[in-house]
Order: sequence, then C-alpha cells, then structure tokens
Amino acid sequence: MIIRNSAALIPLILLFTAVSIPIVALKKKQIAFFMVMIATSLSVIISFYNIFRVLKVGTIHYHFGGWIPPIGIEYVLDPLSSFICLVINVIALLVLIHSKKIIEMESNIKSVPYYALVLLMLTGFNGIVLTGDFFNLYVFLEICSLAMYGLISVGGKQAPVAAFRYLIMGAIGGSFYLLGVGFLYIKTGSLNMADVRSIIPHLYDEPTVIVAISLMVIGFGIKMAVFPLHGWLPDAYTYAPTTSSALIAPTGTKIGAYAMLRTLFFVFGVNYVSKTLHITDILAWLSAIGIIYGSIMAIAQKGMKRMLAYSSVSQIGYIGLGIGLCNPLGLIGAVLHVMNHAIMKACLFLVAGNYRVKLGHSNIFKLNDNIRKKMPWTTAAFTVAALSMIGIPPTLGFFSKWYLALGTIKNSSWIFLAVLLISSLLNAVYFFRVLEKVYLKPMSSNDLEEPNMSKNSKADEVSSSALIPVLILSVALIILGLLNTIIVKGIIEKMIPAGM
Amino acid sequence: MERREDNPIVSLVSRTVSPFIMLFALYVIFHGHYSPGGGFQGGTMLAAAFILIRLSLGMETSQLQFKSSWATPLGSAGVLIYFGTGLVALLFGGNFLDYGFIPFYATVAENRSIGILCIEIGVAIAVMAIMVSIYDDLLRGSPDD
Amino acid sequence: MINFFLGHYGYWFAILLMCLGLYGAIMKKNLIKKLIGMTIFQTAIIIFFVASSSKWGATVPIFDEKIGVANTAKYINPLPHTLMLTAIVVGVATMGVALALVITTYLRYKTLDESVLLKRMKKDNDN
Amino acid sequence: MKIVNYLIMIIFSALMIYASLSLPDRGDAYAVLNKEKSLAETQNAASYYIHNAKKDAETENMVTVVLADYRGYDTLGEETVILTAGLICFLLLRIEKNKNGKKRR
Repeated sequence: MIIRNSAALIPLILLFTAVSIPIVALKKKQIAFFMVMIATSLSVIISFYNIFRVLKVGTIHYHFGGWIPPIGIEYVLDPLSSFICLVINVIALLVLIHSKKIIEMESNIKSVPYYALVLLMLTGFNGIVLTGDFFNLYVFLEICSLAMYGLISVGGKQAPVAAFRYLIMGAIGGSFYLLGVGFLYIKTGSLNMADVRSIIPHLYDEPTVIVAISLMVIGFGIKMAVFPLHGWLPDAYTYAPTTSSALIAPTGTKIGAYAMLRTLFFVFGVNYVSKTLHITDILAWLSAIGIIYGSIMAIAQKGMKRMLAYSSVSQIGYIGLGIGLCNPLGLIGAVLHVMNHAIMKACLFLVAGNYRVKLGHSNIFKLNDNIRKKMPWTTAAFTVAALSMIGIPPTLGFFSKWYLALGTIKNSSWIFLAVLLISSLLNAVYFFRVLEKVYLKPMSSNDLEEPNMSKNSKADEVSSSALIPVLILSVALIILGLLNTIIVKGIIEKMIPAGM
Repeated sequence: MERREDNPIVSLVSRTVSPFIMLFALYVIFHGHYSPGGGFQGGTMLAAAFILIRLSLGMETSQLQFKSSWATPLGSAGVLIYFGTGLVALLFGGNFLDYGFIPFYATVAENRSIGILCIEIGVAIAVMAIMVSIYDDLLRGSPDD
Repeated sequence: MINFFLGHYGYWFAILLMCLGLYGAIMKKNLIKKLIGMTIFQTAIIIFFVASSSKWGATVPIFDEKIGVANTAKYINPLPHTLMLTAIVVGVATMGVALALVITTYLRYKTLDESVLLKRMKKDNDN
Repeated sequence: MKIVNYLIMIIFSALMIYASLSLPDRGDAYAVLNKEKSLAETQNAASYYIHNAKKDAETENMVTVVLADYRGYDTLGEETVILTAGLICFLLLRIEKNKNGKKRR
C-alpha cells in the first residue's frame, strides 16, 4: 500500500500532521515539536525511497480519486520533481532540528500554530513540486504563500509591514498566474500539464497563448524574486524570525524557479519559448542584472541577515541565468545551484541565528575575533558556506558555477560569462568583509560586552541541537562538491527535457 | 471593549433570526447534491448565524453558544473528516479520495454519492469554525480592547 | 463587427475591473485601499472565468431528466464554476490574513499610510 | 516611481486587450473548451463531466461532483487554505494567558 501510494504520501503525511497539531497539542504544547520531527523525518525517508524508485522504473503517475488525467488530478514523479522534493525535505528537517531552542527562546511566538504553519508551508512546497495540474499548482501555491506570510509576520516590530507588502505582491502574482491559467484553459480546454503539452503546438501563433505564458512567467517571477520583481524579498527575510528565514530563504524562492522551469520547458516546449518567444533570453538578461545588483546591494548592508537577503537576490539570478541559457549545461548548473544555494543559504541563516542567540545582534561591524574563539565550530561552518558562495573549488558552489560557465561558453554569450566572474569577485568582497572581522579584528576595549557570553576565553558554543545541523550542512557542501559527478551523471542528466 | 446598552429589538431580532439562518444553512449543505449549494456556502451561512449573535449580544454572552477556544480545533477536525474520508478509501485499496472503494454497502456510484456527502459535512464544519475563529481573532486584536 | 463586440464585451468589462483593481493595489498609499484594490483584482478574475463558461441557451449544470446528457450544449460548462469556488475561498483567506496583518501593523505603528510607515520603519532600523 | 507604476498599468491593459482579441465569443457552445475532443484528440474534461457526472456519482449537481469527486484534491487544498488563514490569525492576534497569568499577544 505504501509502495503503491508513495508518490502522494509526502504531502499527505505533512498535511495530516499539520492538521492534527491544533487538536493533539491543545493541552501539551511540547508535543507539537515531536510531531513535526516525525512528519519531516518520514517525508525525508519517503523522498529518498521515491528518488531511487524513479531512477529504477522511470516516471511515476499517481491519479487522485482514480480518475485518469484530463478528468482528474495527477501527481507526476520524475527525476526533476523527486530531486527538488528531496532537497526541500532534507533542508526543512535540519532547520527544524535547529528550531527547537530558538522557538522556545522567542517569547512572542506561539509554538502550536507556528509549527502547524511550518508543516502547511512544506505541504505547499511538496504539492507544487509534485503536481501535474495547473490549477492544483495554484491552490498549493496559495497554501505555501499564505503560510509564508504568517511565518514572516511574527518576527520583529517591522515584520507585519514586510509581510503585508509581500502579501500584496504575492497575491497579485498568484492572480496573474490564475489569469494565465484561465486564458490557457479557454484556448485549450484542459488543465493537465501533459494534456496541455500535447495540445499547445496547435496554438503556437495565438496571441492569447503568448499573453498567458507571459502572465504565468510574471506570476512565478514574483514568487521567485527575479530582478525587477524582488522588492518584497529583502525586508521579508530581514525581519522574519531566524527559523522562518532559514526555512523560507533556501526553499521558497526555489519553488518559483522550479515551477517556471517546469511550465516553460516541460509544458510549452523548449524551442517555442527560446526560439519563437525569446522569454528565456529576457529571463537571462534580467537575471544577469539581478546578479550584479544583488551583489552590490549586499556589499552596502551592515546587518548580516539583510546582506544574506540581498545575496539571495543575486543567487536567484544564477538559477534564472541557468534556465535562461536554455542548453543542457545551463540546466545542469541551475539544478545543481538550486541544491547548492539551498544548503548554503540554510547554513548561513542558521549561523546568523546562532550569532544572534549568543551576541544579541548580527551586525557585521560589531563582530570581532572574540566570537571565533568562543564559537569555533559555528564560525568554521560559516567559513565553508562563504567559500562555497564565492565558488572556491572543493565546495559545491564551484561546480554549479562551473556548469553555468560552461553553459555560457556553449552559447558563446561572453557577457554572461563576465557577469559570472564579476559576481564571484563581488561575493568574495562581501563575505571576506565578514571573515576579516571574524578572523583578524581583535576585540577592542570599546566593544560592547556581549550579554550572553562568558568572560573567559574558553569556547562557549551554542547548544548541540543548534550546532549539529549547521555542521551537517557545511560538511555536506564539501562532500557533495566532491561527489558532484555522481549527482550530475546519475540524476540531473536524466532531467533534461526533450528538444533541448 | 466598551458595551453600550443592550438594545432589546436588536437582540430579540437577531436571536430569532439566527436559528432560521442555521436551518437554511443545513438545508443548503444537505441539498447540495440536487441544487446549487454545498459545504462552502452552507458553512459560511452557519458562520454568519454565529457571528450575528456575536455582533448583537457581545463577546461574553456568545461564548455560551460557541466558545472561541474551540474554533481552531473544530476547524482542524473538519479538515480531518475530509482527509479521513480520503484515507479510508486509500486503506481499502483505492487511490486517495477514491470514494468508490469505501464500503458503504451500495453500488459504486452510490458510494461516491455518500462520500461526497461526508466531505461536504467536513467542509461545512471547517469553514464555519474557521470563519468564526477569524472573526474572534480580528475582534480581539482591535485597538479598543 | 457587431457580433465580435457582442461576443467580447463581457471580457472587456472584466478587464476594466482588473485594471481598476491593479491601480488600487499598486498606486494607493493606504494599506486598506491597497487591500481593496487587490480584492477587486481577484474578483475581476473570477468574473472573467465565469464569463468564459457561459453558453447561449444553456441551463445551469444540474442534471435534468427532460434534457438528458446527450447534448453538452444544453448545460453550461461546470469546470470554471468549480475552479472559481476555490478561487473565492482563496481570496477570502488572503483577505483575512491581510486584515490580521493590517491590525497588527496599526497596533504597533498607529498609522496605515505607507510613506509614514516606511519612515518609521527606517527610524526603528537606525536605533 | 509613479511613472513606472503608470507604465505597468498601461502595459497590463494593452496586454489584456491584445489577449482578448483572439478569445472565442462568449457563450459559444462550440468553442474549444466546450467540444467533445480537444485539438489533440484527447478527451475534453468539461464535456466528460456533463456526460458522466450523474452516472458516476448518482448526484444531480455537476458542480458538486466536480468539486468533491473529480477534482476533490483541489477542494482539500482549498480547505487547507482556510485553515491556514485561521491559524495565521491565531498566531498573530489571539491573546493567550501565560503561566504567570500575564496576557500576551
């Protein structure tokens, strides 16, 4: 039974746990955390199982209610969706292990609805990744967006304003997508992605279809925070509580990227979007601008979380560029960068959270080398993640950029290659700015005494539940970097859509 | 919140009208198979009946009718009824939400009809409870409180 | 020409409403007005979908013994109605969340004007 | 900034008018979305619903059948959306009593 339904089990388990938390944890609030742990661990196990099964037997279809696709809703489990599912669930599990102490400390967060919302958001993510139906994608997009607004809004004093601005943009983006689906439905009479794929070649010249595609791309672009539509991102990530930003930053924007990849290449066809409509060219150019813009803005920030938020804008640009290059190497680079960025952003945000726990702030200019002596492991993890962000060879960050660079060379688009190189330099500037403070700047007398730090020079690390996820993530960056050929050959090369 | 003098006309009329709204809401829910209607519409009407009492009699009195702390668990229970109907189908060998497999001891088509009724009830409970809960929370957050 | 107009004016009204809603959502400074604009936009999309489902001379999609089901032109298209039931609920949920956020904002900053809010947020950042 | 916003408005309305020109007439019972077969000769969902809703689920109201059975998973998602909204209002606004009896938002 489990084998037969394994394609649909992940969202169902997460949804079931999320829905039962408000009932079960009514009297004892501590149960909520353990239920979350069980649900996310199960979903990680099932996603591992799914990916091996997909690699063995090929694409799996699951029909809800037993109705065959154009009539009912189906889930499609192919290498791309199972891979993204795995990345999301593993990152979520690690961040949630880290969250235990943090949520206990934050006094204004009610743990029961908070954990229920976290699981609902993960349900939404997994649903978007697995679904093969346009309208079902909209429903799950709204679930995860709503949960994201809620998770952001419980942060600092400014958080509700940031969440409201995100809500307006997100709701408009969702409505654009719905409108695109409406146009597409009126022209094709179908909502199933595979069905639309077979119908759409008859309609390539229709203005309605062209407008529908552009509306959907704008909708996903807002969720993904591509350059001119990124306005909501820096505020939302900065003011959100640590756990929320560490959950949303690695996964939230990737979902937009995944949905864009799936609709553009797997539904509308590679040749149509690249040769006829040139949407991918526009996307590549906007992403290139976004890479440079995000890096420069990140240099100008003084808070670590805000710096990481702007760096997200720039890293999303890499993924957009990989999609926009529209060749196999660029796609490999984009998918590898999805994984890479998810791991390192989660690691960096958790490190920022750990600094916040111990120092009470994460202002870059107030950091000094005392913190390295006190928190050696956290700082080491930060260093590895920063090196990966810059793209120093043994880490995973190097290899994703390597495939992107090969992609630009194959298209002979030298400007994009230059953008990649310049942005690596800019990344180096803003991360070495932090590393320099942490490793070289001695503690001066006029530095404020940190409230939660002991005076002597003994190591004073955060608790193990907050440290272990950070270490796992940073070690994973190196190990996966060394194993990148296995991942690329074994999984990612099987994802390349037909006609690319 | 500051409460003005109870107006007897308002309280009497709302207390009289509210049960009839509920009755009509139940009709809408259970007649959704044969006429426009169903869980969402009926659920919002039920919520409207509760909110009418809350508006006219105030928060404290209306707690006797429907406690706000029960609202969120009840909403969860509504979603669980829906989910459980799908899950039972899965356990009896169908796909998720395949009501034809639920053993109601009727033909497959009638099984589906009964399954639809079950989930309409779940939807109605969830929508009703959550609407009331949102209303209560928004009212509690008002600056006058 | 007149047939084209008669066939499309329904869509154009929906599009006009969408433009009005988008105007409110991106141009207005007051958070509540933004919210109203957003709701108008969502409702206009619902109207657009429902307009697309109509068929001249057809009846509501409820099975009728006298009509039978052999000819699909006798019933209007049930699918857009179903989808829009979902979209309405999503719109209501979004509005509930937005109102909760607006109330929290007002409790903390005592204003709903966006430019004033941004100024006060900046002041909070500097402290 | 205001000019950019006006520009967005103008582009949006132009796009929508452009798209509406090739839409089928409203009320056309023989448009693509109402046909028996789609352009690629696959089954059209809407006409299938009209033909088979009564037969499949013993229920007269086709919208109910589509909502709860054919596309039931959407409806589960939509109910979850409502629950999410309720939980967010709970998270943001509900006043709970602490162990010390102190109220908190």
